[in-house]
Amino acid sequence: MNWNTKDLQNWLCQCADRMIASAPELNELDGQLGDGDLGATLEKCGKLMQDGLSEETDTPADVFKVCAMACSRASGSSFGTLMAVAFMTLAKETNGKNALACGDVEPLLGKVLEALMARGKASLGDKTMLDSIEAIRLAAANLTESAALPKIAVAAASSAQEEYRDKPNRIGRARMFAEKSIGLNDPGMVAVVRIISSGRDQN
Amino acid sequence: MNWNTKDLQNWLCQCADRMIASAPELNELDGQLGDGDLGATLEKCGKLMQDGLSEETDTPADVFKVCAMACSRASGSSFGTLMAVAFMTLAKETNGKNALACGDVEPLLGKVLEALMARGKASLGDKTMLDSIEAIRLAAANLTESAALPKIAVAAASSAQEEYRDKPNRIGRARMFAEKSIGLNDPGMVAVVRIISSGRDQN
Amino acid sequence: MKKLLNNPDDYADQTLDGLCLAHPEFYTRGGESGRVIHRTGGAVAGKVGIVSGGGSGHLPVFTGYCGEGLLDACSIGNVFAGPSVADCIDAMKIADGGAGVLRLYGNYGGDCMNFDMAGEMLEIEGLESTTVLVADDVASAPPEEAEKRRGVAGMIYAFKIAGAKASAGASLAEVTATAQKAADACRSIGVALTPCTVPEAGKPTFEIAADEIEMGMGIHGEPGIWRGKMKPADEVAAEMLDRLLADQPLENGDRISVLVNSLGATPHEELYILYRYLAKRFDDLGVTVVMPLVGRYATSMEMTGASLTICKLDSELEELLHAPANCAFWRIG
Amino acid sequence: MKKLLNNPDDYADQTLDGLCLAHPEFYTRGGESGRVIHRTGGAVAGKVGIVSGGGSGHLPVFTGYCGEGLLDACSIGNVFAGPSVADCIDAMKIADGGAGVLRLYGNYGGDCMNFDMAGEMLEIEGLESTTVLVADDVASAPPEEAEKRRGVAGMIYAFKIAGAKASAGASLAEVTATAQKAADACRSIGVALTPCTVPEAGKPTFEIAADEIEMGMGIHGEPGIWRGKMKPADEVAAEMLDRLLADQPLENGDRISVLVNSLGATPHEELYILYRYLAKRFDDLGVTVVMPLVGRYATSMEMTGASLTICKLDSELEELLHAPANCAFWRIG
Ligand SMILES: Nc1ncnc2c1ncn2[C@@H]1O[C@H](COP(=O)(O)OP(=O)(O)O)[C@@H](O)[C@H]1O
Ligand SMILES: Nc1ncnc2c1ncn2[C@@H]1O[C@H](COP(=O)(O)OP(=O)(O)O)[C@@H](O)[C@H]1O
Ligand SMILES: [Mg+2]
Ligand SMILES: [Mg+2]
Ligand SMILES: [Mg+2]
Ligand SMILES: [Mg+2]
Repeated sequence: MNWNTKDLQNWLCQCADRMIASAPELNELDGQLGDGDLGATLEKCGKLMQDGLSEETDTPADVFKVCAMACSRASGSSFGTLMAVAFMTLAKETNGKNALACGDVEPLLGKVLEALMARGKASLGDKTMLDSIEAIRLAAANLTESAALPKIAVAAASSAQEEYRDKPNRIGRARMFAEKSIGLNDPGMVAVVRIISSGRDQN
Repeated sequence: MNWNTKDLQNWLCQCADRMIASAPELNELDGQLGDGDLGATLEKCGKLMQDGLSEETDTPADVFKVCAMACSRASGSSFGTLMAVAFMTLAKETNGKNALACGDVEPLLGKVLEALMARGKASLGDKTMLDSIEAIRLAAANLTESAALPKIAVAAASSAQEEYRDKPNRIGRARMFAEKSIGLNDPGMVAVVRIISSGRDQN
Repeated sequence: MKKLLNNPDDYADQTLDGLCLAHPEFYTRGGESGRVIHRTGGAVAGKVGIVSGGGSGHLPVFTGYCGEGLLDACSIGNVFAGPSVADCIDAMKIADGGAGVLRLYGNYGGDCMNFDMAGEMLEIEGLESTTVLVADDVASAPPEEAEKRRGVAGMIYAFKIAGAKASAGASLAEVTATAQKAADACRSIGVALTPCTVPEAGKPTFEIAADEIEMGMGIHGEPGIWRGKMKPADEVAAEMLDRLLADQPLENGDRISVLVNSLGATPHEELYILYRYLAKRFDDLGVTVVMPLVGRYATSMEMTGASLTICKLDSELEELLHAPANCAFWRIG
Repeated sequence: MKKLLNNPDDYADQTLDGLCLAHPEFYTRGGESGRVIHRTGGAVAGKVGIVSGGGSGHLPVFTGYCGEGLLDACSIGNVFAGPSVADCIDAMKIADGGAGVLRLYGNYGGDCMNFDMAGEMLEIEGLESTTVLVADDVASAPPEEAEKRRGVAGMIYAFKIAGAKASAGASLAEVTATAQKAADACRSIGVALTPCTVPEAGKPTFEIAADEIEMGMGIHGEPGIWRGKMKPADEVAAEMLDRLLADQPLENGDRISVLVNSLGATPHEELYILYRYLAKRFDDLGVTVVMPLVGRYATSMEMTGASLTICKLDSELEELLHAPANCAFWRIG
């Protein structure tokens, strides 16, 4: 089974809802090591995405472009920009397609990671949202059933978050408190889990 | 008996010593209501007076002029300037005399008070050093024996200080805290007592 | 005491040293005690000299305003303490270009005594001089006793306008009259949030609770009109403006200059937040604001708070306000 | 939180409103979000545009330096938070006079991402642009990792010099090369005494004991080199200077400019006390100081502390530093 434009639009609308809903928790988390604005950033991104997604769109690339534009207007905080970069990459890479297939997920996430690393200058292992995406990419490598993706992705992102909890942050604001960050979840990694988790996925 | 130039010079040197010696106490006192610089001001005046008085001088007017110049260089605080004004007035009023007599004291202090009031815009009763000088002036009205002056003056200044303690300050920095000043000695009035008191006078 | 200083007793002198080292083209130390700062180059022959002075700790006031089209010399005391009579004498001598000297300074008892005495002593030597006191702080006395008011940030308008008048070649009487008109045109009020520390004292000048402010407090911590809970900036600005307007009403068509001044620590950001509100109010009143000044023009070291000054202009004052002036802290034209 | 503000969320916007109301001859708000401040009058046709940007709370940085011979536009985030990609795009479009745009800003991860992304997005539309990062804070990384250093007060030299080069009609490549040379010529270090409060957060960015200072702390409270007891100003200045000299040695005959900058609350008096010491040291080294700057050029609201920047000059940089420039906070020529 494939994801068509409408499927993506619906899914991203749900993600936007969850971005808004998890704002207080993520502000709090980011406040422990960073500047406490991750939730506010996601809330703004979520609202602007909803605005953008309320218009008709033709192709998956258009859907991603709308989200990229929304996130680029959201705020100057890293996570918003990284989301904009990710969506922009997806828009470029899906140009010309009418739907995405299971086999597209892993290579697309690879391209997204490349773009995020080029833009943000972080590496895998730095304890950032990159490590969550990498975990999802690996888990999605043998994906054959599109309906299975959410569950697989949440499981992968959650275990990455667990795995990195006791490591130090090596980039971003939290790097300044590298020692203090040991034992604390990276806010961006938690954000990834929240954004992709529906109540159902988490069961 | 009279006071000649030498007598005045010696007496003012002793005053200068006492100005320096009482500095800590007067800083403390001034600090309770004012800016805590009365002692420092007197110390500076005292030192500059000693410098000036170490040179030979011919007449009482010259002695007073030296002291006026010393005090005008001391600092910007009120008491130093008021002393400069007082000495300048004495210099003007004693011009041409070779010695001062008992009968000169009361009218000279009257002139000094006039000048201080013109310059400082305070009135008698405002709880300032003016009230101490006025008390001395009154006590010196019937002076016939020059050796008696110190004792009379200290007694007069001390009782003025007592009398005003429970009144509010009506001028200068302490005016800002008029209510708080009730029950506290005016630092300038205490200064007058200290400057003119030798150990002997106080008995 | 969290200050970048050496021996507290050297605070004023080391400040003046640094000022003159950093800006030798503007400032030079002079006077027997070194407590006079004057325009580099000294008195301008034939020009009325203008001297000011007071305590240290108020930069750019006073010394910072020595310069072309501004002041000629200042006598400077320790922090919040006046200059000595001798320093005032030296400042006047240095500022004297042969056309007389105006003493233009804030209305504080001690400073008045010292400047007056200096004036009288120089009179004997034949130096003609006059006095204009700046008494702009409406919080320090009611209108009936306006002559008792303290001088605060409004003095910078008086400096600017008197300086321009003197530069234009006016006589001592004319400069004095115009300086008096400028001083009379100014009304100010301050609000303090946190105190500052006089270095020699080592502890804060006053205490104020963490959630309180004091409306009308003086620049040395003199008691104000009320002390109470912190309020939104717009309410603070409204009260300040209303109090100034009550003292000096403005009407449609009036022209004013406005100074939103930080007492030290309050950042430019907050001054602009205040100005934003005030600009709207002036607009509603039909009053035109000329050359608004927003920044640190008269401070109390690291005190937190702000003052508002309105200078009501007539055509002479407005023209003189725009005349060229130049010092390290203020440049016009 | 002792600040003169209204709703903390409106802090940045109300500041920008006040800035533009007070100085309409210099500053105008623009961009879809209103978070771009540009020179009134817009892009200068045929001139290379220069944009900068970053968080609010650093006035005069960044917006205050829009003006003739300086920057053309800035994109501005909330306090200590970067501008959005969209604001960066808008700033670049507004600054574009047809000769390309230089992005000149401090080296902070988020800002780099956003400006780079904006640049790439506009490249597609045919707008040519380049980047120069200011990374002058020696406390933030060792010399081997100099490219990781944060940008602090040194950026104002880069603004001034790049602005002068662009005004002189240089090409984008030339302006970029000169801006890079200026950025490379700067070394800075800061010392913090007390924190500041981000309005939206409502509590101080960091805590520091009453008798302690932190050498090398960043302008947002980033950890420094050491934290310890307060020291005399001359010792603090000596350490700051020595650390800068260790990174960029100076020798007899060198020409430099020096910026002694207040982080906000530290008053001019203390800056001059520091400068007094530094001037002597430069004199002893045989180094000539050109146009020393002492004041508030790059702040963190009401943070107490100071930074020292040395900009080592060659003849080109020195000439450009002296070229005319004009904004509400800085005027040369
Ligand atoms: N350079 C980077 N590359 C990848 N991820 C990053 C980077 N910087 C920050 N992140 C992620 O973003 C999260 C913080 O997001 P946000 O609060 O928006 O950033 P900021 O520090 O700019 O306020 C971090 O927890 C981390 O997962
Ligand atoms: N205007 C005045 N007239 C007369 N005496 C005054 C006046 N002002 C102050 N004094 C006296 O001087 C004393 C304070 O002296 P000092 O500390 O030198 O003054 P300041 O308040 O300028 O620091 C007061 O206690 C008072 O006795
Ligand atoms: Mg954050
Ligand atoms: Mg952020
Ligand atoms: Mg006193
Ligand atoms: Mg005093």
